[in-house]
Amino acid sequence: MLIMGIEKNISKIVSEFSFFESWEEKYEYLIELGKSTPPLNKELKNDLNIVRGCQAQVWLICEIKNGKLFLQGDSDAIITRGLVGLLICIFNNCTIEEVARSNNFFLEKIGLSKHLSITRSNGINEMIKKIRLYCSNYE
Amino acid sequence: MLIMGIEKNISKIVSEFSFFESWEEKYEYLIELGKSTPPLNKELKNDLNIVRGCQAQVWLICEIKNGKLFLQGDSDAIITRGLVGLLICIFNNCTIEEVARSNNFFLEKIGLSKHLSITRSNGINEMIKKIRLYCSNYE
Amino acid sequence: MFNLNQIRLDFPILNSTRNNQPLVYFDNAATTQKPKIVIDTISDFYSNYNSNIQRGMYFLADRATTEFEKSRRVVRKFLNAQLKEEIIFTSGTTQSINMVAFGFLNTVSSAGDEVLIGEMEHHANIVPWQVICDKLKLKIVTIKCCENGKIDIWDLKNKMNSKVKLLAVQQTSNITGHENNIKEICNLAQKQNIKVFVDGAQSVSHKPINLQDLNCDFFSFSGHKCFGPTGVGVLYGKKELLLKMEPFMFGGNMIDLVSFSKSTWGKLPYKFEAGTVNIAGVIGLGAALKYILSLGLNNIQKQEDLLKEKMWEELGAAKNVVMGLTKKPDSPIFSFNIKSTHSYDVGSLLDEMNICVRTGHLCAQPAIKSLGVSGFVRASLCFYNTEEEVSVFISALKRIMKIVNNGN
Amino acid sequence: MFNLNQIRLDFPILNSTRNNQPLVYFDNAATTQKPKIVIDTISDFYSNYNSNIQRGMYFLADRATTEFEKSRRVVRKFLNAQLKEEIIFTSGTTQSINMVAFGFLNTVSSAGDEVLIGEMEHHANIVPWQVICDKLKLKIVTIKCCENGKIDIWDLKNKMNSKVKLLAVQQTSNITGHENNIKEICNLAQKQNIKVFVDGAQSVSHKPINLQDLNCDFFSFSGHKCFGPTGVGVLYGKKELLLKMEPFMFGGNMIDLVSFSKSTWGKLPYKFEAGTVNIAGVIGLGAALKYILSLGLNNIQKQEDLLKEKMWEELGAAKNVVMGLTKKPDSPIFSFNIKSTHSYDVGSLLDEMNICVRTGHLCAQPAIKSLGVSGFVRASLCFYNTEEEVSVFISALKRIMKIVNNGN
Ligand SMILES: Cc1ncc(COP(=O)(O)O)c(C=O)c1O
Ligand SMILES: Cc1ncc(COP(=O)(O)O)c(C=O)c1O
Repeated sequence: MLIMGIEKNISKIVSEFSFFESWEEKYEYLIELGKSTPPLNKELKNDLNIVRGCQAQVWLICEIKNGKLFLQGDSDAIITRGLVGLLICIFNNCTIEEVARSNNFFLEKIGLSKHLSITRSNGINEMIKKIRLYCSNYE
Repeated sequence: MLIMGIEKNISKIVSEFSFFESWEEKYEYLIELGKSTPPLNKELKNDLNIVRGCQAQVWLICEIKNGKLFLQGDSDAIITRGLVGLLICIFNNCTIEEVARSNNFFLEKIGLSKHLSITRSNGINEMIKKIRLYCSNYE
Repeated sequence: MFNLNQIRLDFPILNSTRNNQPLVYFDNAATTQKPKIVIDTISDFYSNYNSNIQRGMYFLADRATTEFEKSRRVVRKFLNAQLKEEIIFTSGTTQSINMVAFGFLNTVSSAGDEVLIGEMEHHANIVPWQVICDKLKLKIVTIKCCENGKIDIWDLKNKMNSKVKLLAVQQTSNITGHENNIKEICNLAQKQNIKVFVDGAQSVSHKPINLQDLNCDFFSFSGHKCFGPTGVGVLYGKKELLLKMEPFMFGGNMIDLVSFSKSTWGKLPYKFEAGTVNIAGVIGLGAALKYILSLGLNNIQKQEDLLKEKMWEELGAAKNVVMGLTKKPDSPIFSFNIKSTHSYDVGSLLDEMNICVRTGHLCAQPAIKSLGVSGFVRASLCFYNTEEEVSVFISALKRIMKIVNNGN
Repeated sequence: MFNLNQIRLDFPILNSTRNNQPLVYFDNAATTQKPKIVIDTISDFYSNYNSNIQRGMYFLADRATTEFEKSRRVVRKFLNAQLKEEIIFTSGTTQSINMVAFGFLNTVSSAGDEVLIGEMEHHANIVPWQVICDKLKLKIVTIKCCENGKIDIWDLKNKMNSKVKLLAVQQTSNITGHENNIKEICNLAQKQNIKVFVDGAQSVSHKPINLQDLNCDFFSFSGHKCFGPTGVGVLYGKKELLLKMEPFMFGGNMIDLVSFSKSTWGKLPYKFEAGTVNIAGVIGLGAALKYILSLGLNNIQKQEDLLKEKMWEELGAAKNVVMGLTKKPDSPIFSFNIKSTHSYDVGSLLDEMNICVRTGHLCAQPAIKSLGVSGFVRASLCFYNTEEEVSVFISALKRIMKIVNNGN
């Protein structure tokens, strides 16, 4: 089987997370990632791009160029912003087929599912759903 | 202290009940009492005389003659009819003061409270309430 | 294998005695007893992860929310509903019916329209419809029941017309134990665009329910009648109907946005779950349904059939017993009277022998009236009852006849 | 004597840990933890005398009914209401409010009339009034709150006039912990014949309530917020008003007579308790209130005052903490933000340290807006919390500030 872009991205992230010994370090990394994610322009933070079901506000923009996904996003909470950054690292530049067929296991692999799967309060599932839905509409 | 009519009646009933060794005997006595209680005329079984809160229908008529209570009553269930008979034995011919100041302890004394205090299904409390209320209105 | 002795050990109360007499609990149609797993699940929630749900960011809230939503999945599976969001948690059947009456009926009807109701329904499936029909100026038309206690299909067909917008009917009667053919009824109704509300309060504990097969529009039941906790129930509705339906209660959780100028409702199913719901109850209900599934509804039915046959035969053979109906029930629910004896007297004396039955109008005054009596003694059995208990019950009735007539 | 260590042993969950960190439960305004006596009371009901209530003739039903009605007496005493039948069991505060909104308001108002609501109310005390006012063509007028978070009495006086029929107001705010002077408010309102509905969801666990002294017309609270079970609550109403009020739900138990031509309602309080209510919940609530009374609300207040002082002082002294209000709360509820940090981030990181708080709009979007923020971190304490936990909490906040700003 061919190793796809998405799997490469995930294993890169997984290996980075594997260095962290405490939850603080993980969050510091996420926050770092959040701070380095380019912010969205104000006019893009609109109702069309909003992701529902998050306690913090999250905006996510998916675009397809040459059959590949390009993500942008932002949030008013820094951890959520970090999550957006994480999703960008994982999904950006992947083919729509890869994305549509991806699953959420990577969250478990990086030891974040436990911390981040808080039902309905945290939008990471909603974000991934939105991304996948977008791609499967193009398939 | 003077032994009042009501107390005499109660101790008579209590002593009768004390002979019974099983619940069957008690109920047989009650049923006997029910059968020997003169039935009410049909036209007296009206909404005015009905006692609410009983699963069986119960009618009760209170009258005062010379400051003394006279009770009549009926029910379509034979045990309830026995209870009406019991109340007649206890309250009939007693002064309104006695009745108004009486309490429900006699039920305990004859070992019936346990069997008959079933909340809201059994109207004995409602019956006694009605009797007492009637008398206290005359006091 | 269905090991009855083993199963009875699951229910703490079944092993109790009073005055040295074992408990014979034949009031299962009023409420069922609870297996230990349900009681323990509730204690576990309160002892180990009690918290409010859905808005908390912390571990306990996450766990409580997860278990709560797991129950929704269990209910969906139990009923074979299509979608999780079609399952709404309520406080019980009564609330479920009120929700549909006050939130849905007005979306499909206008003054002059009609609502059909079976004549044998429980008060809960009559009074809400009465009140809303009065408000909306709709007419209630009652459907006759056959001598077997089921909806008379001919009468139903006759009364279905374009004015009829909804039919409210029970699956199993709490008086006669007879079961309506819901699939056939829904089939007929759908042809005329009539929505069908099914009161499943008495069926869920006795037989498998397959909503996608029955194809009814709404279905409801109570937790406490299927081995679960009190204060919790379920309303199922087809998604497209729930989307149209207005909420019954307003408050926290069910909203999306609130301002003094305007508020908007949240998504399904939350739009119908205002305020803090019975979290422990919902989680306990999940445990109850899983328990039923673990026993197997087919096994349950087999055991209940045994009890039913024995009761039917022995009650029928007992002198002076007058059955409510002359046809054998579908579920082991038996309403009867002892000749010239009030149901109150029978109930009182049975209680002396630690036997629990219900007596009186059984929350269905019109049905009782239609059967021409003023009340019944009802013995309602379920899978944990035994054939021996049936024998004890029959002997008790004979003893009562003796006591009541002794004075004659 | 109030022995805190001993008392904490009454609450199984308080002695739990996660990742070797003890639980710090500061989300008591969302729901409180349950003492063992409440959990055991519920198990005891299900294990030993589970049955439906009020209609059964047998021993179990009698015992369940007796315990159920005992709870009503406990609630009456707890609130010092005048009459037992003024106490109605509901599924929670949210249902209680909906009942008054949909069953009572129309009996005292007509199109064009007004309803007053505090601007800091919980959604549950806003949305039902909005919906019914919209239906009845009444106007909602909001009452400003002072900078101490309480109803502005001047604004209230200004807005009271002969068109105003009802005022809906909370006793204690779930955001600021501030307490309105209900007695004064009722006094003012009564002079103008305005009925007062009091949302007591946040006050009952913190201070003695004396309804005959407060003299409000309606009062409600939830069991789960005062150490009792989920899915149960109370509505108190003055008898003469409850007699006028229409039932909110219809079904079994609440009726007197039912026929297809007409049905009539039962007596108070049963008229408002349709169907099988949360029997275990009601009995458990009785146990919870008895537990509170056994500790003594004065002792509870003393302990909470200690916690409040410490929190107020240390939170106030912490750099970068922005309090929701600049006045010390009446009950130990603290809403705040950490400068330039989203409440979501704070909540997530506190969870890592096994500290439970609520974050976000706290089910009171208009209130949050009126305070000029998009959300809060809310730490709500109660008597079983310790001063040590307050220290742990403050250190945790400082640690969070470091984590969040580290990358800067
Ligand atoms: C057929 C039927 N419908 C509705 C109900 C009402 O259920 P609940 O009291 O749990 O709301 C019952 C139970 O008494 C019933 O037997
Ligand atoms: C002030 C206030 N009112 C009403 C409610 C609603 O209570 P429940 O969700 O128990 O119905 C709450 C609880 O969130 C509250 O804090």
